[in-house]
Amino acid sequence: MYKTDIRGKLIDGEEKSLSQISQEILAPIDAKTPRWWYGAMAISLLMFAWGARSIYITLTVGIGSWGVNNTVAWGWAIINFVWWIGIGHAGTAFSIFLLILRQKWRTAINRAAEAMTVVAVFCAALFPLMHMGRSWLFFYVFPYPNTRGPLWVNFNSPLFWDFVAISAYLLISASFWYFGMVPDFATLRDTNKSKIKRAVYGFFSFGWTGSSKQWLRYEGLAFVLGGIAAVLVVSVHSIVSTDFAASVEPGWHTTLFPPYFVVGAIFSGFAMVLTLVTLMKKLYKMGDFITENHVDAVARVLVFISLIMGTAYITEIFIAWYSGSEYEFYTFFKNRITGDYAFQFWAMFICNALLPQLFWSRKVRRNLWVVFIISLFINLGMWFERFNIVITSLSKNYLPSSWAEYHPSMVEIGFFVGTLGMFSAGVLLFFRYIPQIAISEVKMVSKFNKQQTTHLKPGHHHDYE
Amino acid sequence: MIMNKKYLVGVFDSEHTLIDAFEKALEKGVNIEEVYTPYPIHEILHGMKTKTRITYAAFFYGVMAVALLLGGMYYAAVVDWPLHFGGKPFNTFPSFIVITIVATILTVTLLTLFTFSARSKIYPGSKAEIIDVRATDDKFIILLDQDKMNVGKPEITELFESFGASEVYEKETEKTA
Amino acid sequence: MKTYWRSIDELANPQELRRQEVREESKQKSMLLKGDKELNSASRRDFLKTFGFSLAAASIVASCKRPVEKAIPYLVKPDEITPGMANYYASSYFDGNEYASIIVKVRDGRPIKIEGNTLSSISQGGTSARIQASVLNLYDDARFKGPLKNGEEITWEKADGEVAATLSKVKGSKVVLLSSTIISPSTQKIIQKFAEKQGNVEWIQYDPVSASGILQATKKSFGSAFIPDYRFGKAKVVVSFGADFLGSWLSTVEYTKAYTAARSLQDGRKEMLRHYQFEAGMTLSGSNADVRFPIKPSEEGAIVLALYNEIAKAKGATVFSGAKSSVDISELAKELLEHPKQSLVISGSNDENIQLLINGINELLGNYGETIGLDRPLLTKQGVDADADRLLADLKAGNVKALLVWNANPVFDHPKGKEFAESIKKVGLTVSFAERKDEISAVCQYILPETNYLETWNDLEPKAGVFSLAQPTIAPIFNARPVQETLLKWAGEPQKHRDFIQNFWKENQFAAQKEVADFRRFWDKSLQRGVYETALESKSAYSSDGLSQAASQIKGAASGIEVVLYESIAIGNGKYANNPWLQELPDPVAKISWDNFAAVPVAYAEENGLKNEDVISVNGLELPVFIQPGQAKDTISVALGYGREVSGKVGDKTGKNMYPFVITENGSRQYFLTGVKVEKVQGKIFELAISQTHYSMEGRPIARETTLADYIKNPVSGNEKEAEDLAKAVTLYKEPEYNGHHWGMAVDLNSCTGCGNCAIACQAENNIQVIGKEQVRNRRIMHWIRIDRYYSENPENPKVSFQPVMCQHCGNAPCENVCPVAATPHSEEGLNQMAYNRCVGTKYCINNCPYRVRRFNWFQYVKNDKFDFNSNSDLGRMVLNPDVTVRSRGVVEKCSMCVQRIQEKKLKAKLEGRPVVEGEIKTACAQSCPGNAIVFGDLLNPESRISKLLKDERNYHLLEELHTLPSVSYLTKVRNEKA
Amino acid sequence: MNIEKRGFINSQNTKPSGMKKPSLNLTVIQRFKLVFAVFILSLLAFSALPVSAFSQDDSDEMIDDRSHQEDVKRGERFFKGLLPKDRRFESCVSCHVLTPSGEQINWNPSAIDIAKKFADKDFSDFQAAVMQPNGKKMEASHKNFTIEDTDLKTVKAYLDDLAINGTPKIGPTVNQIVLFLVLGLLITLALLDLIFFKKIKYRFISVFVLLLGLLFQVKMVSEAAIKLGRSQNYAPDQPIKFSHKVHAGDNRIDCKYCHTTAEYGKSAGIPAMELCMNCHVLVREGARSGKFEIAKVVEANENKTPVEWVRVHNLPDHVFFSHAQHVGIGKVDCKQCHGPVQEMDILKQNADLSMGWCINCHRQTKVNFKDNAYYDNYMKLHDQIKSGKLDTVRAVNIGANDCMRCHY
Repeated sequence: MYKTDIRGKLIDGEEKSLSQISQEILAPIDAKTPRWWYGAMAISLLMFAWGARSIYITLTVGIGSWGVNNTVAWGWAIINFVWWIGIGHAGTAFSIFLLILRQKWRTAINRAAEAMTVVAVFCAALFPLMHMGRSWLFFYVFPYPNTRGPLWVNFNSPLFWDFVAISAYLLISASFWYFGMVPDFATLRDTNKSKIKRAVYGFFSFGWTGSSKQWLRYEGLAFVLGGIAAVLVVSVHSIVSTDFAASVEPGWHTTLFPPYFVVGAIFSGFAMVLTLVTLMKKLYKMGDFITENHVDAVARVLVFISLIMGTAYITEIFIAWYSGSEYEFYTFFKNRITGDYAFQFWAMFICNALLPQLFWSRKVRRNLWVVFIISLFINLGMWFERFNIVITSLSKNYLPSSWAEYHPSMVEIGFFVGTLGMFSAGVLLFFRYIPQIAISEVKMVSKFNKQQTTHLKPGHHHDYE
Repeated sequence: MIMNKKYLVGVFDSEHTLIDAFEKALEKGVNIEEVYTPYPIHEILHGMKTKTRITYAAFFYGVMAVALLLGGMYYAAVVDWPLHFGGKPFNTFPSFIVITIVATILTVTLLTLFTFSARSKIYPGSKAEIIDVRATDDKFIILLDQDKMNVGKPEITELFESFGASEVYEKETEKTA
Repeated sequence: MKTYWRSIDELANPQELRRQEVREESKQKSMLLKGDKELNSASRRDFLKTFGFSLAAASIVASCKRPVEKAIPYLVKPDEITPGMANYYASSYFDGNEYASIIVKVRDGRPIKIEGNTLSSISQGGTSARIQASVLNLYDDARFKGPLKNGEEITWEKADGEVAATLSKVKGSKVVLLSSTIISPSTQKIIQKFAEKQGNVEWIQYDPVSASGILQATKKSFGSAFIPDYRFGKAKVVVSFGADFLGSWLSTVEYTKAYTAARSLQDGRKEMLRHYQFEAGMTLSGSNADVRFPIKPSEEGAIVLALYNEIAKAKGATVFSGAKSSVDISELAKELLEHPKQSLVISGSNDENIQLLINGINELLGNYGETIGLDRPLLTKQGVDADADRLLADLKAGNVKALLVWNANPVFDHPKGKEFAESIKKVGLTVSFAERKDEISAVCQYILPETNYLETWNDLEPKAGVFSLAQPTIAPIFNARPVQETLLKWAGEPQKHRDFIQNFWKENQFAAQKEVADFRRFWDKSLQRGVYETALESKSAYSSDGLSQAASQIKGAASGIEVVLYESIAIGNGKYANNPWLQELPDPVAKISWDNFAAVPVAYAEENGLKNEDVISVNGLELPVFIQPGQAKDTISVALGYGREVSGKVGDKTGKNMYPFVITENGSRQYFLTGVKVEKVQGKIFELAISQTHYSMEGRPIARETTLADYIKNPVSGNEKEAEDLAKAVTLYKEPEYNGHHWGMAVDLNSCTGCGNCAIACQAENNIQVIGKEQVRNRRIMHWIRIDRYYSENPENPKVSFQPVMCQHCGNAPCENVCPVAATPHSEEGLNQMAYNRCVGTKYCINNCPYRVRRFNWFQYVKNDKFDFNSNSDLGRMVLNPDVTVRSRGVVEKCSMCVQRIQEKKLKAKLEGRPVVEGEIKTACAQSCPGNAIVFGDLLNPESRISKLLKDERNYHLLEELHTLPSVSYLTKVRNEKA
Repeated sequence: MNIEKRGFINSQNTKPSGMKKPSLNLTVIQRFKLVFAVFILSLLAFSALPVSAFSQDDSDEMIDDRSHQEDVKRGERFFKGLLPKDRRFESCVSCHVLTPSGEQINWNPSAIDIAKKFADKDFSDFQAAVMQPNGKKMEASHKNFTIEDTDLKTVKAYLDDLAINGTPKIGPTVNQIVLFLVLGLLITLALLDLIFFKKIKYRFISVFVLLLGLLFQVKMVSEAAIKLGRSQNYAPDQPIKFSHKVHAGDNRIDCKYCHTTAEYGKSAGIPAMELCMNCHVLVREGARSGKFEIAKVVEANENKTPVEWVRVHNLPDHVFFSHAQHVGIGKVDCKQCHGPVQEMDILKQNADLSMGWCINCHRQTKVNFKDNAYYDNYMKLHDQIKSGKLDTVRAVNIGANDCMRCHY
């Protein structure tokens, strides 16, 4: 069994009644929308508009408007796809892994993480769709009975696996997130003053009453979903990694990729969670629920994962040398560590393997600004990691005659900025309209915050999430 | 068909008082209609004696999905229209595993969700049968059907109040049967 | 090789019939001559592409219906035409420069592909890139649509009347017919007739890049001006001084055929011709040479003289004193002396003195009559440079009353082009017979366009006694007329050109032979074969007159930087600069398309801080820099033929015109310039469309090579890795088995000269789109077969390897596994298939192809004003092969091993109830390869040529260690270096 | 604690006393029923709408003369049998139709055909043609005609007008669009009701309407999408009323007599116009069509203007199909793909020509494996037959379903 004091208090500040918890968490929904929100939203929408324009150009003019070529056929689109998917890993990782590890402190963060997951996976899904030469025929990927024979799909293709995995991940993480919110919507429905809000949230609460029958099935559902989604967390990014690992490209064709990608995804996801959580803490005064201890815990996880990342990088390089394959050797030693793309490699290495080591220091972990900046750097480093994987391997592969450089075009950059805008707009909407913290779960753990655990009899002491 | 029902509603302020009252009432043989709480309380779920077989359903879905997926892929790739890809045999079983895992998870999740929705009546447009609106905020509600509660009303009121119920009131509502 | 012929009556069919033929089946696949209805369909499809699936909803709203397509039958169906089936007609190509006997593939009335005619003793079934691309010239928008007078349309009758009137007015005064070299005996007769009628006619043949030096030298050595018949096939040692005989010098296809045959090591041959090359820039010949000496062009004379002296010394002939050679040629002389009668020394110089010394060397070595024939001189270049200069003087002096220009364009390609333009404007009557826009037509009064060579009859005599017939394969598309008919009309003998040729042959060729008694049969047979040869005897005898004078005039090396002007492989002398296929063909050595550039030596670039795409000013002309390994010290090479002003939308303003740099010395034009002032233009960048940026193989076993000595010792030498890879190959799965056929290809790297013919042949056959300079620069070239070029060893004089790479049709194709939508599975016959219509464009296959042979349609290249090349006009799209789908935006494409040809021939075999015959099916690249480097066949047939090549010790598969099991294999290149 | 004091809002059914009157519920149901009925009725109404609902626009700019315009209108009325009032014979339009004939062939020349034929001819020619019929068929139908010259002149004016302006345009099929939009509206309404109005008590009805509407829309869209590339049963009107039934059925002319290249060419070949004349040099009048249609063939030959047939069997551009392979080598009967052509007056596309149709035929069709020496190469299959592993070789066994058999 756990001891809550390992992580410090779960809820800071004065002792809160249940009703206070509801009110404080739901405050942003009823509060006047702050000015900065409109500003941020406007910027996000502008970014999104640029992205929409880029997509429009891509659809009407063609992928030729990008910087990709016959040698480097995947560019920013795939880098960004993997990056977003990685970020999108945090939600499920938080909910599932921390649930399995019985970490109570996740309750304050998992809602935000899951929301971020859904938005990030949406952003991610846009890239493979739009980078298709004929994206309007994307439905060819579905193995549906058709009038062509029927002509099925290629079950060997990692892209098909990817397609299945991403759609599954999107659907599952979205429903996981949503069903987690149903009791909170019900709270909103029953406590809000606005008629419209009551109606809307009432609709979204799907008829939740909080009866014991509902809670019972809800618990069962959480148990089942949690159990299988844990597999998903590992499988999705493993499958994304097979896009690379199952190919013959030097630097891609490696069995290290699945664990490396999964860990990397959790790394970037946690970093993004940290970014968001620090923002929530500052902007929405959720400091009582998201305590320094929470930030500290995430930072500790990050420092651990960072070590794994560093090991992975070094392993890759070692294997490239040890394998004796001249192609692998060239890719790692002449096109990553040195060569045209050395900057990207070292940016990755420093941001991901070295910088997070600062988290060993408690002082750093407790300084919100430093944590925030490091989390941004990790996000950046993870982007560079994907750049390294995608571009360096493609640009110089087997036949030197076809070696070519890759430079992103404004359309590609615009597309990426567009998804950043979409992400931030999504997150802003989440801040504004959805309970940022899982109210019922916080209420449930709030009792562990109090010192009056005497009431609980040993026989009754269960874990029930 | 619409008929009116009379209920007795006990309102509690804390989980502990609720559990105590709940267990006492059960001891006394009170037939408790339903308990509404802001978060799940295991003692209650246990005490209400309702069981969920959602986990079994999920397992069944999983088995079904694995069989269907493997069968479907085998049919599509080997039986219906075998195509040569990269010198591999038609039956590329290892490739099928990947899809089977993920698609099974998806199927299980979705079907379990639908099952949950159907059984718990949690679906878009479903109407909440709210007994006391505070039950989703900070109150713990015990609901008793006056026709079926086995024990007299004053007795129960006294019992609840003795365990710290903040309020006990009667409620008459229509219920579609 | 089967022969094909067309009935003579065919030509009698009216033009309308042709149009109908074109119309009839063109709708099968291509996007040609669409009626309004079909245009609607196209717009519907574009709509679909833009809005995609949402269209379906829109279709409900718009109640969109399938477009109505029309089927228009013949009124009278010609016997030989089956809709949808191709006909092949023997014909000949000659553009005033290059000759080849060809077979024209005509599909539904449209010539769509040029193939080589194997019956020709000259081209032997080979073609060059320019000949392959010539079919597109037929469908060039820049062609004149009808006769013009001062830019206004005019009828033929009126034009004829006016010109005839003017001509009769100036009868007696000088009339000049300025033409390219004309090798048609019947046309020469016609010109003669015209001259007789007109009186004072001077006929000047003008070659932009002439062989004047050779002609003058042979005149002195043999008494008559001619170009000898160089027989590379008989030589053991070839020494070339600046003559790019594989690329642009004289009869390249013939030379390539003979050269590669003499170097082939197939079928157990163990000896090879050895090739020495002295040159400044890295030419195609130089890159294939076994020993290459980078020299300044001004050094050439002294080296030739030294070589002459060395040989003369050994032979006891007179030795001349003169400038000192900068290269030690004693070893070379020794080797030449070891191979008397089996060596061949040539020079590309236009300096009569050098050519005289070359003649002297060849005579001393006893090469005449052996490796150099005198009985069949080459007739394709007859222009003497002095004639053009005299014409200019005459024009300036106002001596010329009328000027008729036929297939000559001195305004562009003469060093004094501007002066030509100015003085031509002053002539009383100027007529241009130009087929398409050019600089000289722009200053002529009348433009009486001639027909394209594919629209007209002709007879040619490329070599003395070797005749070749050309026949029309399509009725004239525009209101054009053969010049021969025009001249006949003006000569007062109006008749059909065909009738004239037939009569001419009846009187001459037919009369001179005895085998065939009936002229009709003689004619039909000749027409069917396309070629006809008679035996001739040489009467020439060598005389060493003028040799000592020539030796005394040899100058030593000049100091300073020299500019070398050369004809590029693709553009040549610039005549067809408006051909987008040629513009986009990367230079085989520099791998640059769409521009000419200043090729500078590596050391020079380092010294002066130059990078690729920097700009230098060469005697005031700004040129982009390209650092060319192997470029001789202190030299800069720049291609001629670029910088056209009036050629059409594609050719105009691409590159810089270098013809004004040509100087005239000793009466002939010299294609190099000494003492050039070169400056870097600071801060300026000129983007070049470079399609290969990495030169080195990085030590990888890609284009494998060995030396002849090693090869004889151990045939596996250079290819040791193959056995190693095969030994290491392990697989989980069974290796794929094929049923019926397994198509494969072998490329003998020893025979590939890198000429680029295959790339254009493939482009014509497979509807490959032109994408323009910017996209080539973006590394998006569409060519299905690319020729990789690698340098090794010393960058100042590197060894060069060429390797054509197309889809390898791997048995374990990595691309197939990764396509999610099953758009590229493997066929039962070993082909790596690509179903364009299924492709959604994930581009994963491109990434997973270790050979990088897959091409993506980054844009809509057809009917897109942003890509204003041949596919943007109805006329230009006539060249499309109806059997090959025109790919849309967003799909991947790649080499299909010409599956349409495989299917066609399989169908034929099935109809005839027989197995496919070995050699029956040839891919476009293999069919016309001048080096016979590419062999296609059935790997399941143990008797096939390819199965035998596969057993050759030199055979290997590219990137074998990846165990992709390619169906394409390569044969190690063997260099005949001196041990 | 006091509920009211906490500011709880009484939502539906939450207040202990807040009970609804049953009558209200009934009205809601009734309203719903009403809406539903209206919807069903409108659906029926739209699907019953005639396809061509729009009348022809006369372009007045073409002819200024008002009396001429009146002539045209009178002529139209006459042609359509509205004039004269005491008409004893059939209206012109009853035989000479204005719109395409549809499924059944109408042997009589259509109005536009006649209009075009006489557009550049004098009235006298027209009059002669109408009033002094030539040929048995025409004599039979025109024999009792008594038409005033003035009337006939207006008819000619009308026909000339028709020749210039063409037949009335066919309007789009509105019913589908409306159906789609109505469905969209219903979905929106259902959604709004679910969230805000809550007028319908039984929520599953809204949910049901929502889902059903969406499903139906998806079905419409996907069907339309599939139809885009298909045209089974396509039977366009041809410029000449050529009946395969008459030629191939009644007169038993072999398919390959006209479609000469079917056995060795890529296309079966649309016969050259001269081929028609092999028979029609003699046969100048059809039993049902009279002389009008055959005259077109003769004219085409005389004027050297080929007939522009409407192509019935269209394969997409990216499909290669060779008749030689199927007819010449595979010996596939024409009927197998083209259907009972000998029974078709108007030729109609029999198969859907979908890829699946091709593929499935290849899976079943047996290959003439032993007799054609071409297949000698297929050693492996021969061995399998010998060893009894394979009883017959089907097209699919020799790679007929490879992509690059048809797509390249």
